Amino acid sequence: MSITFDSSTPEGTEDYLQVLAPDGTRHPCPELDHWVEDLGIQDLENLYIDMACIRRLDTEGTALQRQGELGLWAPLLGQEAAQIGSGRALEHDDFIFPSYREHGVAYCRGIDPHDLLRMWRGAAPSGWNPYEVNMANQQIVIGAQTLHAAGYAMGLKFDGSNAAAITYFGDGATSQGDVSEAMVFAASYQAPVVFFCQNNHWAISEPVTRQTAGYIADRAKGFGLATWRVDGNDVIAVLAATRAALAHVRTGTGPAFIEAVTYRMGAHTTADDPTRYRDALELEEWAAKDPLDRVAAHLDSLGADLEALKERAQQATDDMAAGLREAITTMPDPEVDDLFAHVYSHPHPWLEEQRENYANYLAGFAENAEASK
Amino acid sequence: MSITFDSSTPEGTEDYLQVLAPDGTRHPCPELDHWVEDLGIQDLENLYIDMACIRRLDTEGTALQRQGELGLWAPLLGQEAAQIGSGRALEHDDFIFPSYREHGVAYCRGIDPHDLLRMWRGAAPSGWNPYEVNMANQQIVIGAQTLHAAGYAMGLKFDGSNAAAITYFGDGATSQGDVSEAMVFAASYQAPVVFFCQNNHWAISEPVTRQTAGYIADRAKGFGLATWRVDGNDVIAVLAATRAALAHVRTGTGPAFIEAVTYRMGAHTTADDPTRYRDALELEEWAAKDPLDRVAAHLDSLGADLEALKERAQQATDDMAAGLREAITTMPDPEVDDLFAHVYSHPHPWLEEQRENYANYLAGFAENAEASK
Amino acid sequence: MKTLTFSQALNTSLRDSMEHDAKVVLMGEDIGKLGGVFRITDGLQKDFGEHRVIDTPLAESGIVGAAIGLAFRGYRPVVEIQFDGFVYPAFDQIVSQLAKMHFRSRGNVKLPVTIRIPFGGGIGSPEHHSESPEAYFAHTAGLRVVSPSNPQDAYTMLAQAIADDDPVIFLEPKRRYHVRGEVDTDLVPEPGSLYRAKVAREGADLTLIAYGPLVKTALDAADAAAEEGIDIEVIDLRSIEPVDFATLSASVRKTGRVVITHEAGKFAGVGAELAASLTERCFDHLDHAPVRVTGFDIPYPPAKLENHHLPDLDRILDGVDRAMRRNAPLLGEDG
Amino acid sequence: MKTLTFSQALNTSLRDSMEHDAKVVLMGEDIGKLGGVFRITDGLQKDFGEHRVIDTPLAESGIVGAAIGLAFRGYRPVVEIQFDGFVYPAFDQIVSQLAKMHFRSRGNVKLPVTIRIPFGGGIGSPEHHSESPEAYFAHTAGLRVVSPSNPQDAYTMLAQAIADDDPVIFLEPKRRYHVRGEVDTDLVPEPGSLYRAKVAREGADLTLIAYGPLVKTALDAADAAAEEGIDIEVIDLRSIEPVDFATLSASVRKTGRVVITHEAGKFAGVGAELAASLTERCFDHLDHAPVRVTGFDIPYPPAKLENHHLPDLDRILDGVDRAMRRNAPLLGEDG
Ligand SMILES: Cc1ncc(C[n+]2csc(CCOP(=O)(O)OP(=O)(O)O)c2C)c(N)n1
Ligand SMILES: Cc1ncc(C[n+]2csc(CCOP(=O)(O)OP(=O)(O)O)c2C)c(N)n1
Ligand SMILES: [Mg+2]
Ligand SMILES: [Mg+2]
Repeated sequence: MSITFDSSTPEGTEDYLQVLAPDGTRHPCPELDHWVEDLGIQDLENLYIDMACIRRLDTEGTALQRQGELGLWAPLLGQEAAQIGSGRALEHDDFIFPSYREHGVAYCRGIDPHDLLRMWRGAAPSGWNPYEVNMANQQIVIGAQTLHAAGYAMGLKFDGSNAAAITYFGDGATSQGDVSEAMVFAASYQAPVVFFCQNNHWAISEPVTRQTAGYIADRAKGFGLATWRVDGNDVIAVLAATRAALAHVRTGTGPAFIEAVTYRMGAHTTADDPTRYRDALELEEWAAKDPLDRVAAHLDSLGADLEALKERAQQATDDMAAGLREAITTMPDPEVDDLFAHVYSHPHPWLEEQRENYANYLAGFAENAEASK
Repeated sequence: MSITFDSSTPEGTEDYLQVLAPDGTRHPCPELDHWVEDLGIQDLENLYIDMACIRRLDTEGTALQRQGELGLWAPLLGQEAAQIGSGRALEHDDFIFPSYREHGVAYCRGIDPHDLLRMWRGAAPSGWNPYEVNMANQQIVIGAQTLHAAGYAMGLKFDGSNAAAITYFGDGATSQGDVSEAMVFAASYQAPVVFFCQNNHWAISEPVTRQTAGYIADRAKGFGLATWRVDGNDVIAVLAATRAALAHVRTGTGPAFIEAVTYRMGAHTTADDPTRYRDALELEEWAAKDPLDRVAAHLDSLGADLEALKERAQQATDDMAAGLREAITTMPDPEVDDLFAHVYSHPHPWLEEQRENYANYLAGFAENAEASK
Repeated sequence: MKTLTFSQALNTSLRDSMEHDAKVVLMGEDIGKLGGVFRITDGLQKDFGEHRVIDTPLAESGIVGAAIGLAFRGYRPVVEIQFDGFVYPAFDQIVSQLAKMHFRSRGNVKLPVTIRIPFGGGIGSPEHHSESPEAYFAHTAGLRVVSPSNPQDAYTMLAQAIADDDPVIFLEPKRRYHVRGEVDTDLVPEPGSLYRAKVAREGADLTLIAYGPLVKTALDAADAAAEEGIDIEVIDLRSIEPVDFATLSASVRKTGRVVITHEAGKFAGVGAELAASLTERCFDHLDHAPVRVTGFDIPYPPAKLENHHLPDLDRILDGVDRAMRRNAPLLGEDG
Repeated sequence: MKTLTFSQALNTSLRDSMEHDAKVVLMGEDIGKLGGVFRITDGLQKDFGEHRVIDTPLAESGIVGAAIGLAFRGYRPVVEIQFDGFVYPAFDQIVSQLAKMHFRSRGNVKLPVTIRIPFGGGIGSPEHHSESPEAYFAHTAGLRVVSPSNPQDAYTMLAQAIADDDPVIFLEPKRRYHVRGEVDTDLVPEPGSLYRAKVAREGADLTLIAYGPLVKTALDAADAAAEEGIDIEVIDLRSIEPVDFATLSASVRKTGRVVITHEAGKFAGVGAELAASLTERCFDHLDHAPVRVTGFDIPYPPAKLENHHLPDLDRILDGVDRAMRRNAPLLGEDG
């Protein structure tokens, strides 16, 4: 079943593509509508539940950090539509190169809670096995992963694969030379890669205007990429644009770029205090553009059973929270041997020596402690 | 006196601004004409002589390398209009950050032949004192100097100076992250800097299409720079565009970018063999667009005394050549102490030790040689 | 004399340098309103304005490259790299430009750029936030590299680094930012003292060399050793490049034994140079090969393992035992 | 057995690896039609196509970053960096990504990327074309670093580096590209032999350690010393990371004297590690501190001065004299 929509002129739309207004009215968007024709109420409900789940995931992550269970957490609050809309547009074979904030995209990949939290707990350098979920581990060095995506996509092209690569990064990242070089490489080889920029308006304390005077999307155009600038708080628009971009790159005629205009409602990380640098008013403004509320309002207008939906959401998010808690309480501490285990893929004689010497040192320590009892 | 021109439609102009067609006819160019209204026959003759001089400089450089007097030379043949047109647009206080190929710009700065050749001879790491001529030493690391120009221009802005910075680089350089970052910085602080890209179609053996599918100028637009794409073999167009760009950046409203579309007629350097990778036909095509010929043809059509001009040119270029030869024959070899002299600006105890020990070593050597006589 | 934390000492030093010289400008990510993620520049943008305390785009090569340009123009930029692990995108600008410009220009262009880098581990951070990159810079001719270990040095050495006409890599031991100490801001340091090592504790039996974050650990280890009757001389290196070999050699000639400690990996680290140079300079005085107690040669490990990676009091004492050729029951480092 | 130049050996090795494994791809600037500025990839694009021999945009971080992505996808990229001095823009991708990915992914992601770098001086080039950056990479955990010194090793070691599942920095002594030698392309190397040092000349009096371009110089020095009655054992290090300490220590325990030579600057160079480690491992066997004969700690000088900068036969012999505690009339290195 496809959904019909209000054909009145969109109100207050900015210079980006939007399908669902903040108040939940759906309006025509010739560039995008085609890509979400198939969406039924059920699908919208699922997107809503997805977003509710990752919002809960985020709340739990922040809480776990406060309780000392995690060393750090990077909140995604406010960016649910950007992450679910794009994450749900991907095929299983598409390969993701994320930054550190894409817990929502990881959720779309069905990544296990243990694996999600391991790195944030400080228990391991990363979580999941990238090849099991077609998603690379988190990237902390700003922009570095975009080049990996470009290279991976070159490989896809050489292989004649129909899959695509997608890489996530922020507005701040667009200043890094690596991101520009990634666009150069992707364009030069017409590699099937989607550059997905979550413009959440802030790079820690710096507003996006420090990185660029114009639109980020225009920069990508200058590099010859097919470009979409969308309302990043509109899950339907993001889903549509990502599908469109993926379809484009699969034709083999070149890479694509999406600027999802959204907002980081929380702190940069749990170590950050945003009251030092930004205005409460700005937050209020963006709270009015909440990604979940507008889907709920839209579903309401379509006559969906909101109460049932919210119950389902409650159940799903509670399950999610329970899973996370369980993961944390059962997560073993790393072994000393993990220090040395994966530095190289095959033995390295004097690193082996360091490992053995340190083991002996620890053993001597234990003996001493024993002896002095 | 200002010059009137043929107002017929330009023929065969590409997607760039042109004032003087290859056959020497001048046609209207609303974007540029204003900037060269003041140019009289005398000025055109001077530009011609400038170009002849740097062409000769280039011929001599290549010859000196062949004769073993220079270790290497990077020819500028074909790029005379781009370098003279831009170089002559600069004010004395404007500061230049060049690459390694801008002998023509150095010539505009009146740099002494000794200083021009020192580096290429392998006698010193560089030639001139940048502060005497407001031009940094050659830059070999592709693109690195563009950031220096951006930073220098930030300083100009902080100082409230009316001067500008200009930086030269090639088409290949546009792929380097540093060049993108330089545009980001310049735009972010609205720094008075002109990015002058000589698109000579080749980065050693790689055609410009390896670096970008579209126009280089469009990339700069994406970064928010005021942009001109000009016929780089048309000295009037280059002069006009550079004047326009300089005027723009002096308003303090942001940086500018010029793509001068030209061609590297010679080898990348004297160590290169371009027949391995490019077509003789391409060369012929570009030979027909020679920067000097068109000025001569234009002057001819204006009734200038071409013979006298060519005589003046001969004299000037012969003087130039004699100066270069004299410089080479009188250039002293560097001293051993130069190894250590400028590593730091003030003493560094154990480097001093290395210097002394090496001096003793050499002295011992000399003694030994003496003793064994 | 004031009692200041290490970070307050840095902040005060920046402020004083900026007041003293209008050409001093600060550049970095989040150093403005936020005052930097470690608050070292707290309040400075408010007081000096956006042109003196410059929030930059998120691009480290850009930051250092632009700082070079500003220095060309006569400024004295002090760059903050947010964390040690984020200095590598700027490596080319540092190694091929900043370090070489004075030599390239035959002394005509001075680049008095100070690059402040909060470095080292011990704060429970994820990857790239706990690196010790000093060997890369120390191996690069044209750079000077220093690291203070206490609030007074933080204050004085930063002012000296900024006033120096050469580029200086200024490594701040981030896990010591909260340490408090007496700081005399009126102290007029001797010229050249930035590059002198300090005997932080005199001793006769063994020379223990540390810098930055491990000076405190080294002093603690010396106290513990004293209880066992070993009299350790602790040297705070302060300057990694140039190393003050005169002070080091004098100590080693006296004690005949050396232990060197740093957080960075061992292989081709600064400790290798100290060990090799001191062996060259003092071979006939050495009773034992110099012993290195360092981080392992691994990428910086996750937070829950960092205490194993970082040299601590016990590992340093183990190194001391080996250097004393005691029949040490603990054998930690590879020999 | 064929007689090949060093560069032909590399070219043949690349060709054989590409034939052997379809996942091997070459990437770099000007490596296609031009065959690279040193012609190491000559003819390969013609024979294997543009998707196996990939001319890249002019951006080294991009090249290495894209190679990492290709390796993620199962490729085995062999990157050419045009000259040593142009590897620094890729430093972040090498040090923070390539070196750490296996550790970061807990062994799940292998990045079998080989980075070929023509390195070292002696060819009369301008700035940035004669650097010896090996210490930076050797100090970086997660990388392996090797350098062949002769055509046979060039052939064999390159094939082994490409076949290795870890990232390998492959340093080619560019001034030896024209050296000719016998090459057995059918030789099946022992597993692990890539990381073994080679005793290039046996001797009893002193161990002389070199790698890459200076192995030949070291052998010449040993011949010259033999005439003076000094019997030098020359060791070709071959692998800089890991170092084959077993072979080195055995030699030093035998001779009691060590001279180490490289073109790179001395301070915190690879020689420092070799000297420090060998002192640790063989202290009681040493008759003299290890002596280092290296480039000076300066930016690479202009061509007309490079012969002073580069260790040559005489400077190595001077080092030998000092290690032998002869009353050497020549005193070249700082002690
Ligand atoms: C190369 C590098 N420099 C600096 C940092 C420190 N840092 C971490 S996140 C961040 C801001 C990133 O902003 P943006 O790209 O907009 O992503 P967001 O955090 O908003 O998702 C900075 C400066 C880093 N991780 N890597
Ligand atoms: C960072 C860096 N990488 C590689 C090189 C080697 N190199 C020297 S010139 C050149 C091509 C430059 O092309 P372009 O920017 O178009 O300038 P042109 O030589 O055409 O003037 C290359 C690859 C270099 N000098 N610096
Ligand atoms: Mg952001
Ligand atoms: Mg070019």
